[in-house]
Amino acid sequence: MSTSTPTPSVVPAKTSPGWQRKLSHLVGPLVLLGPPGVWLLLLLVVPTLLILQLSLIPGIRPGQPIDGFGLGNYLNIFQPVYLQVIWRSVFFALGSTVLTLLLGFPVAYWIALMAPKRWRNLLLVSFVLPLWTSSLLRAYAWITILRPTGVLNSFLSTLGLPTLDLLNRSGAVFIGMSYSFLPYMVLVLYASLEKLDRRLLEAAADLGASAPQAFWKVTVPQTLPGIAAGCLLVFIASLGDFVVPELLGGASSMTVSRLIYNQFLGATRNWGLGSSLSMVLILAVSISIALLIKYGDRDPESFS
Amino acid sequence: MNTRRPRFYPGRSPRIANTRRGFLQLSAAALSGAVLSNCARNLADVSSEESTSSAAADGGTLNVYSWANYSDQELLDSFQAKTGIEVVVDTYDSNETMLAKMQAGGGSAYSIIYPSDYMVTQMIELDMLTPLDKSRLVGLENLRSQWQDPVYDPGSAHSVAATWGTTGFVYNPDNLGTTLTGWDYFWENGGSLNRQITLLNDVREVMGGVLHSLGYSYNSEDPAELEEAYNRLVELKPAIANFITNGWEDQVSSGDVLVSMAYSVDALSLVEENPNMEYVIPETGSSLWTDAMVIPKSAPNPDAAYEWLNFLLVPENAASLVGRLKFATPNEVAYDQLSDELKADTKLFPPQDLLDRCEGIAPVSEEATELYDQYWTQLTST
Amino acid sequence: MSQTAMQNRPVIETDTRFDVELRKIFKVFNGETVVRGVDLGIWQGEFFSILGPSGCGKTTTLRLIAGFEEPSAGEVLIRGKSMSGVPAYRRPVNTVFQSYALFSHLSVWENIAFGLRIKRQSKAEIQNRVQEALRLVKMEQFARRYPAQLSGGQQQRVAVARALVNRPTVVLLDEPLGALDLKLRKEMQVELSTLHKNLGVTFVMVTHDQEEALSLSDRIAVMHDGRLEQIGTPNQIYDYPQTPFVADFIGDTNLFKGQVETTDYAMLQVRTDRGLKILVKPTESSNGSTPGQVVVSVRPEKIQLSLEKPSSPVNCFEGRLMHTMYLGTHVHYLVELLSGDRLTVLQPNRAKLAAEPDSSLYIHWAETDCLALTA
Amino acid sequence: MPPLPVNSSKPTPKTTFSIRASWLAAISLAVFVFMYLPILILAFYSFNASRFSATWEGFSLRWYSTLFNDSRIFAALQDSLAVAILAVGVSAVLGTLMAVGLARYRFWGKGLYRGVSYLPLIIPDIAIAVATLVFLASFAIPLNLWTIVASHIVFCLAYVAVVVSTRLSGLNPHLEEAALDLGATPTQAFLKVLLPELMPAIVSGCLLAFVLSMDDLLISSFTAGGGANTLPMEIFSRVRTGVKPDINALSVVLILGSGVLAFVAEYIRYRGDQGRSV
Repeated sequence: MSTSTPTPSVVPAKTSPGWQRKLSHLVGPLVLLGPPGVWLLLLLVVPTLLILQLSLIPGIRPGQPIDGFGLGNYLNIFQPVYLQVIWRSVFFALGSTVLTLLLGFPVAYWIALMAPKRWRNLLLVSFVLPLWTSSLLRAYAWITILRPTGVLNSFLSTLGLPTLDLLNRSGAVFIGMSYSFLPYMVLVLYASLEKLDRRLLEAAADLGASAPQAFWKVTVPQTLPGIAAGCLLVFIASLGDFVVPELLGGASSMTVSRLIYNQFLGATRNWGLGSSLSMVLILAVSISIALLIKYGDRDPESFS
Repeated sequence: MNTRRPRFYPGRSPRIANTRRGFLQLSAAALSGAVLSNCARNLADVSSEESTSSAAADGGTLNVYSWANYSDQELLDSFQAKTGIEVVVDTYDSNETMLAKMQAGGGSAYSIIYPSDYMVTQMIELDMLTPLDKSRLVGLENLRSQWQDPVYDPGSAHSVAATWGTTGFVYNPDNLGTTLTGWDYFWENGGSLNRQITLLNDVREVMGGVLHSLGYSYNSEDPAELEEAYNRLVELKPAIANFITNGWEDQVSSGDVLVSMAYSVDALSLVEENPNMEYVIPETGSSLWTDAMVIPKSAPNPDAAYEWLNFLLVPENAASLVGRLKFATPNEVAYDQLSDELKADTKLFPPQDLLDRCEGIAPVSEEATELYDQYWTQLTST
Repeated sequence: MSQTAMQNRPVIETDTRFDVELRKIFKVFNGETVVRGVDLGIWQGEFFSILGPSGCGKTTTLRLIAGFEEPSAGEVLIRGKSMSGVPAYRRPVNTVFQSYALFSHLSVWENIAFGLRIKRQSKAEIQNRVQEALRLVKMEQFARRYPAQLSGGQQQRVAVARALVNRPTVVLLDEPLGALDLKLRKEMQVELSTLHKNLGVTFVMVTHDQEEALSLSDRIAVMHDGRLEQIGTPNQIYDYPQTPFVADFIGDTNLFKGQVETTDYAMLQVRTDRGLKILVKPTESSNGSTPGQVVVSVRPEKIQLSLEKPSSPVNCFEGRLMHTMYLGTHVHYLVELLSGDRLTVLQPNRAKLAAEPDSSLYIHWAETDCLALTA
Repeated sequence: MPPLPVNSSKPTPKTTFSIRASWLAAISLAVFVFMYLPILILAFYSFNASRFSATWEGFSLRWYSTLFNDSRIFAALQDSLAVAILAVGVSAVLGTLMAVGLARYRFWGKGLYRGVSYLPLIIPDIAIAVATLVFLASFAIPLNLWTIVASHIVFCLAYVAVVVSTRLSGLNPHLEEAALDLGATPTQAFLKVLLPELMPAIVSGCLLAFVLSMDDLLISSFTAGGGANTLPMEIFSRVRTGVKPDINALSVVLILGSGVLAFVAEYIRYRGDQGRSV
């Protein structure tokens, strides 16, 4: 750079009056956050408030008079039939969570810590790849496999083994849900295991821990936040899942989301009950997420 | 791939009649102010609101909302050839879904809908249907008299009957190993039918069928009779794979299930495709239903809708549908034009003595409806 | 940058030798005052450093000059022009960020050309100037690389080139070498210094590294707690700190709190809180010439050690050797005086002191080798 | 589950390690098979001549020709693509604005705003679908393709914003200042620096949102009307109403399509990660 260059010209702007500056401070947030905010307000917040309101009108159906406000819909949920449905949904969700954890942990462990390093990304991507395909078609694939005259039974009978009757019962729901949500579990566990400091395991071994001891006393506590996050993710996803129980569950596998669906697009059209069930679902999920955020970032030591 | 859910008689009328005023007053008095009263008003009164806001009002297209196999490409092509109107068909799989969609504002594009009998009544009471201008209809007199003045729509003021049928069972005699005659078989062989049958996803059809098999009315309101029927169904529950109105075709064809409860239209289509299958109307009788064509108040193109109605009232057009889609036509002139083979098809046109044993589904009291719903929820949710 | 070219711009009521002038600048963030009344002028062509511990407000001061923040009170002038209301992108200054803030989606060449392109310079002009800037920072062969493909030192050069290529009136450097390892830092210090000398443009650097500030700067402003403690040449700052904070912060020092007992224009006598009597010869810049609370500062390297009692009793105290640490060229001693004060003493390695740990010894220093600072 | 084998002074025999490793690898392989088996079976049966049977009755492209002659499927695909492209397009803009806004400004109620923006990620679809239906019904908004788009924007927006936020938090906070410093106006700084820097995240967020939008059944079902019918809705009604094997063929086509998309997305993410370190 030469030493005889002209200096850049400076054009000092006139000082804007205070209110104008204040206004200009508002412009940025409004431009950036206004449109998405309005969208979320209109199509998320207001609708949620509306179903909250509907849920407070006992037994409201479209085209019916309002019987006044009350908690009738929520009390209705405590009928044994609905409690059973809720319990079944929770049961499906819990079972699927446990299954995905059992299946997902070895895979995540293997990919994160044992597989050749340059293959890791590829392995992870290819494991998650089925997530990108239509969830309906994946559930449908399980119908093809599990139906009484399906692939599994053809295979079993070719081998001379007794056939299995799996479709249209809880087992099929567990299989379908675990299949659907396993990639999520593996992704979350992988992220957690990848961060695991191997030197801790060396330290544990150095201090005399056997391999299983090191696993239970170091690996698991260290990755506990990840395990918790993965489990919660799968639990929430399977709690709200509609497709798998609908397609694989059969006559005796009514879940909350199917029940809600029936209240709006099915025969009973009890919008009040449907709304209260939705509110319960939203609250349950929001609370568990809030709990995870509150306690999830804790030091792993505090879990052990 | 057929879907339908029919009834013969207006249903649930007491619950629907007193809608709008009460809704508005109460909601206005309630805390919610504008939004909820708006909500309430619209939930009760969507139909008249949306006619102004509908899209696709150009004369060139007719949007039809119907059961899945109520039209085929041949029909649409010949309609377009004759009238120049392009038809777009969307399908629903239950009357309730259709009603929910219409009430939620999702039906504003449709000028023709195919509700079942009781749903016609319900939609009339909800003030959703255009009264038909009879002077614009040609050939209404060709319908059998019972459909010129049906119970569900006196004087055919709002609807034109399109097809009728029965409810029964589809099965493969080879797979079942015997001939099915009625409901009783299921209880006699319940133990061996582990999730081997599918029933319709319809409370009145299933409960009614069982009631009928017990010798009661399809439309019983007697709590004791209802409980008996419910208990029979609970007993049968292990044998039930699923409650589905559609989708049983593959399962019963492949042998995944042994018997499926079905509407005659769907069942006969399958039987035609797969001659091993058989459709049976329980010998004690079943339900008789009608699906009708209506023009919703929100119809963006009522002129084209009248063209459609008139086109299907032409006996030749109605008759050709009988062969292709297994429509039992309510059109007497069209029936007369059918081949003898079709006329003699006792599955499609059951003999009069069997029809006499059948019964249309009639409305029941509000208390009974509650009871039906309660039993149904318990049955499907456990 | 030419000193004459600047003269033809209208200038208001200021010392025309100032490139940057801060007038009673205050900055309040969320009720917390980060900069308190900073008042300084930076001369044209000067290498000026703002030095202080983290959180002292030095970076905020720099950002006020750059225009990323507006002062809550006071005024920033550049070349005599008020910068109030002038946004960052209209100020004739360019910044080298601590973390470089290179645009990772642009190549080195494009990063450097960014400012010129924004100003819609001609293609040929851009080509020439970017090339020149690349040559200046010895990065010609890396022009096509992307920032992620460069080492930290190389990124630093690109950041400097990106600022210089626009020929700003003032180059602002925010901890420019903070992210580099020691060896690289030394190298880059030399290069920065050379660049500055060759270009003659005003550099304002913020750093917490006193050695860096002392070795590079023409003048240094020491900040503490949002306030300017002292402005001066490195020599002034080191040898004649004006406040106890500066004395303590710059280099190592031993501090004694005390009272001025007697004073005449030639000598101060201070009695420390622990009872030592220290004689201090006031200097021109020292402000401890009035009675009251003072802090006496003695640099470790100015203190002599001896096993024998020295001849002069001035500032001579008996103590005990606590600890010895060899630093190669120097030896570091920790001595506890009888008064209880602990002092650090730094001696060249050649004067071997044959003292055992815990043995008693004497320390002393000349009255001209210490300062009395108003507490 | 065995822990990581470590180099300790204890005699941890090499053999144990390899046995453990292979044991884990075997489980992983089995789970991989579990993941791909259903997809492979769909693909396999898409070439099967048989209509109902699970047994192989000869190779046939019949179902593919059925599929490609099925105008309903293509109309549904068209609707789905229209919805996804529109929703993702709008969400790309709104989601990016939101992420940048949330990162840049502090204001009263920001926590609430952020919380609401995360809601679509966690609330079950059925609840969103129901709420949207009730909302649209309450205001007598006629359902059509646009209502599907509007409701899809809600969750697409959230996904784009989350992905962009992650990238933003990894960016050098001074990039925009650097651009301003070099003479760019705030708008120029946004367009020429921040946006390009965020582009990998925007693209991968959009891909994610696109796939989710293409896969959504419930929200579309509740907000569709006026002749709008998305691919999942069509598939769902076909799966429920008895599937002809052309659905298998459709699965294969869709899986191949989304597989390509997935690899593009991963590649972009990978590239983004590579360029991030500054």
